[in-house]
Amino acid sequence: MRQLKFSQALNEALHQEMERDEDVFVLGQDVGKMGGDFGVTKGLWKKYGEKRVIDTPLSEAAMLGLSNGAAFTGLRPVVEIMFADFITECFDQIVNNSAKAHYMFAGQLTAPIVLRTANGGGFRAAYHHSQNPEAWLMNIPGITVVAPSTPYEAKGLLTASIRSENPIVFFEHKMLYSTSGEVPEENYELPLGKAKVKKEGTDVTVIASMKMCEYALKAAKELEKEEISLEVIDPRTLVPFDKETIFDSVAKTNRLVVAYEAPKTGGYGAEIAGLVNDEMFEFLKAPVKRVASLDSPVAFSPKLEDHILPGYEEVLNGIKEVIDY
Amino acid sequence: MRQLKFSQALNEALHQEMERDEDVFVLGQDVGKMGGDFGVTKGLWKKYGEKRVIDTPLSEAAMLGLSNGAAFTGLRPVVEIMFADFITECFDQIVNNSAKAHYMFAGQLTAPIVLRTANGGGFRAAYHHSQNPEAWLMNIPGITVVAPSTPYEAKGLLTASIRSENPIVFFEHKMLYSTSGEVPEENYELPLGKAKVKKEGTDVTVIASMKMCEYALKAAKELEKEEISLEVIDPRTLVPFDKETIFDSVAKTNRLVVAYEAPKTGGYGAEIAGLVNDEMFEFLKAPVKRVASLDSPVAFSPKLEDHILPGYEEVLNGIKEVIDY
Amino acid sequence: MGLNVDKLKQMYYHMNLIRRFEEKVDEHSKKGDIPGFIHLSIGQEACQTGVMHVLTENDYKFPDHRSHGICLLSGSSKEKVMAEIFAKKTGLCEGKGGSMHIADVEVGNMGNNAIEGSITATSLGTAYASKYRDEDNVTAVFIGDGTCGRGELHESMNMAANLKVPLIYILVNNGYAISTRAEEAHSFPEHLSDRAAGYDMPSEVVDGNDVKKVYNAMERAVNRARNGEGPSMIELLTYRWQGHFSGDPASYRPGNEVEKWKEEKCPIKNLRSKLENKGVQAGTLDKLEEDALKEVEEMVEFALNSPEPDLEDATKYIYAEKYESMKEGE
Amino acid sequence: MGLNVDKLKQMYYHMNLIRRFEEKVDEHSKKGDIPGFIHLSIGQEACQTGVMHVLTENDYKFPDHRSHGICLLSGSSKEKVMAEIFAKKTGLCEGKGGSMHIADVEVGNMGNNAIEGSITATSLGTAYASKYRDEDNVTAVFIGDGTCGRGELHESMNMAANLKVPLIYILVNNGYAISTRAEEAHSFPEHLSDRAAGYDMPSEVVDGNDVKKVYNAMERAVNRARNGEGPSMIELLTYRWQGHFSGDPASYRPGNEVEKWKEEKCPIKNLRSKLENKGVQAGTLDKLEEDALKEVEEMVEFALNSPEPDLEDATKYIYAEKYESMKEGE
Ligand SMILES: Cc1ncc(C[n+]2csc(CCOP(=O)(O)OP(=O)(O)O)c2C)c(N)n1
Ligand SMILES: Cc1ncc(C[n+]2csc(CCOP(=O)(O)OP(=O)(O)O)c2C)c(N)n1
Ligand SMILES: [Mg+2]
Ligand SMILES: [Mg+2]
Repeated sequence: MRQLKFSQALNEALHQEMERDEDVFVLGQDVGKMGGDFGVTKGLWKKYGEKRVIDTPLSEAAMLGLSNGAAFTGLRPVVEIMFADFITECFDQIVNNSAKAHYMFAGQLTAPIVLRTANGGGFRAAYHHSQNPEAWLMNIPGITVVAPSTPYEAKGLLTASIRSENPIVFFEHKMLYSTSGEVPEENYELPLGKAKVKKEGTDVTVIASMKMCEYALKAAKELEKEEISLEVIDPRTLVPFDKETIFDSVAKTNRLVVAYEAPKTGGYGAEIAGLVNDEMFEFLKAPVKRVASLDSPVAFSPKLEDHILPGYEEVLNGIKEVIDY
Repeated sequence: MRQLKFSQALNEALHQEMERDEDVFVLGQDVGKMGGDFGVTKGLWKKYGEKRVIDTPLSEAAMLGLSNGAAFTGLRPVVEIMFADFITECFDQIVNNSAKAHYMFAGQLTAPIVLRTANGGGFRAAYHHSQNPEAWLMNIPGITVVAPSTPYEAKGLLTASIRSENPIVFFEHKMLYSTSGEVPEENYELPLGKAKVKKEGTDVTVIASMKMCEYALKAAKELEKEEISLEVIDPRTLVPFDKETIFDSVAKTNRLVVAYEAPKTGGYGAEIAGLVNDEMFEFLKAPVKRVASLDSPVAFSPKLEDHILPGYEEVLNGIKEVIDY
Repeated sequence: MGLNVDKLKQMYYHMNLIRRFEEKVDEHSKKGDIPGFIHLSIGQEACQTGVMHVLTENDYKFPDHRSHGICLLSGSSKEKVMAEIFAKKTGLCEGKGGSMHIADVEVGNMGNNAIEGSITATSLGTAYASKYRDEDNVTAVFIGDGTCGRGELHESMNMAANLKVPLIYILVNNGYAISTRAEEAHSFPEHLSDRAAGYDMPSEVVDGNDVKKVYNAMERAVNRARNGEGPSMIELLTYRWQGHFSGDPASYRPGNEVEKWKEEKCPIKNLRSKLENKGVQAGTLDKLEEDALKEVEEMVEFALNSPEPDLEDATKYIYAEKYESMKEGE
Repeated sequence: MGLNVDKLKQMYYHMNLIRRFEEKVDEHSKKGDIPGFIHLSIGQEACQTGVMHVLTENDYKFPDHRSHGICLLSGSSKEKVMAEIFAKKTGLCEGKGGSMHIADVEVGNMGNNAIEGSITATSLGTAYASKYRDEDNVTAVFIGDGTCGRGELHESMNMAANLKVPLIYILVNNGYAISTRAEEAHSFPEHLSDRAAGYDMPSEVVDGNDVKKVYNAMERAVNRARNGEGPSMIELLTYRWQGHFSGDPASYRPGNEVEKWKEEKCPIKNLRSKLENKGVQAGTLDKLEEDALKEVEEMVEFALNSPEPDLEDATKYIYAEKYESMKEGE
């Protein structure tokens, strides 16, 4: 099948959805003429004009506000926040408006926005261009957080997100943009709220999304040599996540590793560890291991950054620890 | 000993610290002439004048910015954000500036600010005046989150927070403001980063802060009748929290309940459950039970609000569940 | 469209309706029938009435926290407005919203939001939607003087003017943000709305206690917006008679400031004398006042007699669309 | 303080120093010696030089993301500026900060921050500290035209003017925010800085490629601030010759726009011909240029030869004060 880059897959989803539904429009800094900082919105402005592709000023709060208000009327805004670190600038609109509007107005309106944003480290850009802020969004009922790890999923999940009635924060790990993979040409949706077993196995379950998923799959290959069988699950939707798939897997393997790139304390894996402890207590033969970043900001120096962030080695070692427990 | 209300204890801490150290100043909406929305800054403006007590406009981001910048020069700003829900409006300054400044500039400056804010439900004020946003702050290395549960602690912890070199978010549960308790007249500090065993016990550990601590202590009394002995721990500092005290207790009781008022998923207790699962796995005789809010926004109707938020009954039942496991 | 006597009489009725509504809400808030805290608009009825008479149910409205009058005049079932404030199942938002979060999307009330100023950002979106769909409805967003401190207002005005969307900022300047006077915490040349010029946006300052002037200024702004000439700001100078919320003693206000406003600038008295000058009988006006009271009393009856929400609805509407993996109730 | 020839020669040296610095940084960024992405100020040297020559080490400076020139002229050890950009242990922030997060508190460089506009809020605090302590130092904060979209700027200007703090907004208008021209995404009357009037704040627009004009405007603003007359904004009209970051092809720029600016408005050529007109020998000026290059080459040497940070420092400085309960390294 045809190969596309992750960023091209996202771009194709946008093209196809804008073609399919004229209520879909795109806004963000430099998404028009320039096609986006990472090229994800290329060609849209030329094809659909400035009504449907808005180059905004540096006004993250207003960009989200505009998106929410337009969504309230039934439009389908896709708003690009250039780096995920900048959601701090529009956090109120996400938390107090997008996530709550449907509930507080008793279902009278929905906020079907998609906030696309580039997260993650490894880009050598330090504190304000490297964070993985999914944990900030985990304690906010009403929000959906989606995070693809391959070009195929990037296209299918973005398509589903645009079509969803829910407000969605869509993370694009910036170190994945140039990865390649098979992507069908026709448009398609992948289910939201559903995890994907990327590799079946029997000995240890590894939950890993985005960049971490690659490490987990690599570790699975490596450990096969030692006849250890990993089950690798990509949650795909981080919030609300698919408990069933996780529970089924842990019921089988009795061992769980959660890998995530954000700081360990209070991160994504905390909830999974807490939940599995609670609901799968009798199944666990070892404590749930979290492989994550040091509890530190992301320093500029590549040497320090690589030390702070979890890589393949850390994932592999974390898995071994759980096996050896 | 003399009794003070929670809000008066806070007020006394501010008076004494402003008296002691002329670098301490206060800013916020209506903190001056009016003495604050909950009366916590009463009398300061009259005594210290508008240089040290600033009535600000509705500009949460600038208020935090001003605080950070002033703190960089060695001043000690105490900034009141009227309701904790509004930290969404200054989230960038907290996350990307207060929390990181010391680290990213390699220790050249510190951001010794105290952000005081009223959190929590039960006030019948719904979505934007009721949240418990501590979980939003748990994945941000560098920040300290403090939360007293009695007037005595309110004064001692606020005093310590003002004197600390670290940026601190200080939660004041709004349903505690009018509770009373013994408070010494002289100024005193209570240690940050240190949990407090509020009641010793042997059968179940209950971790509970702010309003939940009251419920836990009440449950302890109730269960004494059934000869069940609870150990109640108030973390006092939610981030970074005192693992040792918690681990010591769980080593003894082998059973843990974490009670918190925020939505259950991704809340404060997720990290504690995850951590205890990881480091105290062999000690646990039952899964860590989390008693928390439903995963829902806080509705306006008191009937619904009371249903959504955890109360004494829920705490008691949660504890019984762990005992009966 | 001129303001003939009939229209003015209708406005007179509406201003009385708001006044009575607020008085009743104040009463029942203090009695404990209404949960939470409540912001009243007594003294500001001309602002709400003048503005709302220009708008239709097709226009998008974003009320602020001092919202009751706006909700009442949007075209909603008025008793459902009252029931919402009483946290009843029969309320516009089934008792989930309350005074600070009332929407009625059918009639273009897009909901208020208790994070002050955030609706200035949200309202960009409905205004953009009108432009997007080439419809001629406009969006009106209400803010107070204190709310002018918020960064979102700046972002909104800059984008609104750049995108030339049909958005009208109704700046209800009642002189105070809780206890803080506008000039104590803000810096501006003569008027707060002079800032509109910095965005190349027209603005007007009018007496907010003169319903005709409010109406006319609003009409000009709406006409500009409907003609594709973009956003504007109108600043309405007024005063709230009560404290910030029902029960606030408002001791921060100097001497006889309130009394002066009550005596010299009551928007209802003001309109009444105008109508009398135009030859409307005192009896006719008295009758309108009585009718208003009666209508409000019926709303209170309705609210008091309505049931509370059902517990099983507590977790309804959290997600607009449920995922397959979600269990019931989530 | 006038601008005599000696001072102008010093400025000439500094502008060359910045130019050479940026060229070297560009080179080593493209080579891969410098991690991350880098924003260059070639073409904008007069803005940075003119402003910095008015300020002293006691004044607080908040550079923006296009910061190198500001850092160089703050009084810091210049090789440590370079080493920081190279992520070296010998850098001003021990390699932890990099181009977008360089501070040198000793000389009043309070650090830049890669969340555009957030320093407009932070800078309120240092300016307030000067007022608080009754000191006569001022704060200068740098922002670009694109950053004028941020709500924090509005909040900052409103509060700064209300509190009358000694804060100067240096609006470096180079016409673009990445690919987006100011007039494409913003709405303003003639100039972006005209908005200052809405806060009752003085502003000036000057040719940002004429270092004398920049200096003089800055001097006026600083004098106002030191005299307790509060904040002002100066808008410097200029142009960046490079793309947004080192490596950006900048194909969004029309035709020969860059060439025109290079030929007609080079700030260095401009000052050179002024100095020559004042009788300074070409040889003297050439020598200054050579010296600048040499100085920069030494900085690069220093940076290249410096060690990387130590791994054990990765978790240093997370908390300024450690709690008893913390284990080592946390
Ligand atoms: C972002 C935010 N900050 C602060 C508050 C608390 N608050 C509610 S109303 C108000 C005063 C608003 O004043 P103004 O805009 O003049 O409206 P008014 O109450 O006078 O009608 C304040 C400070 C809030 N709700 N939201
Ligand atoms: C809050 C925020 N939004 C967006 C960005 C991404 N970004 C970095 S620089 C820039 C353009 C800034 O333009 P301008 O202020 O004119 O400065 P210039 O680059 O022209 O010097 C953008 C959009 C950011 N860093 N921070
Ligand atoms: Mg007001
Ligand atoms: Mg620019």
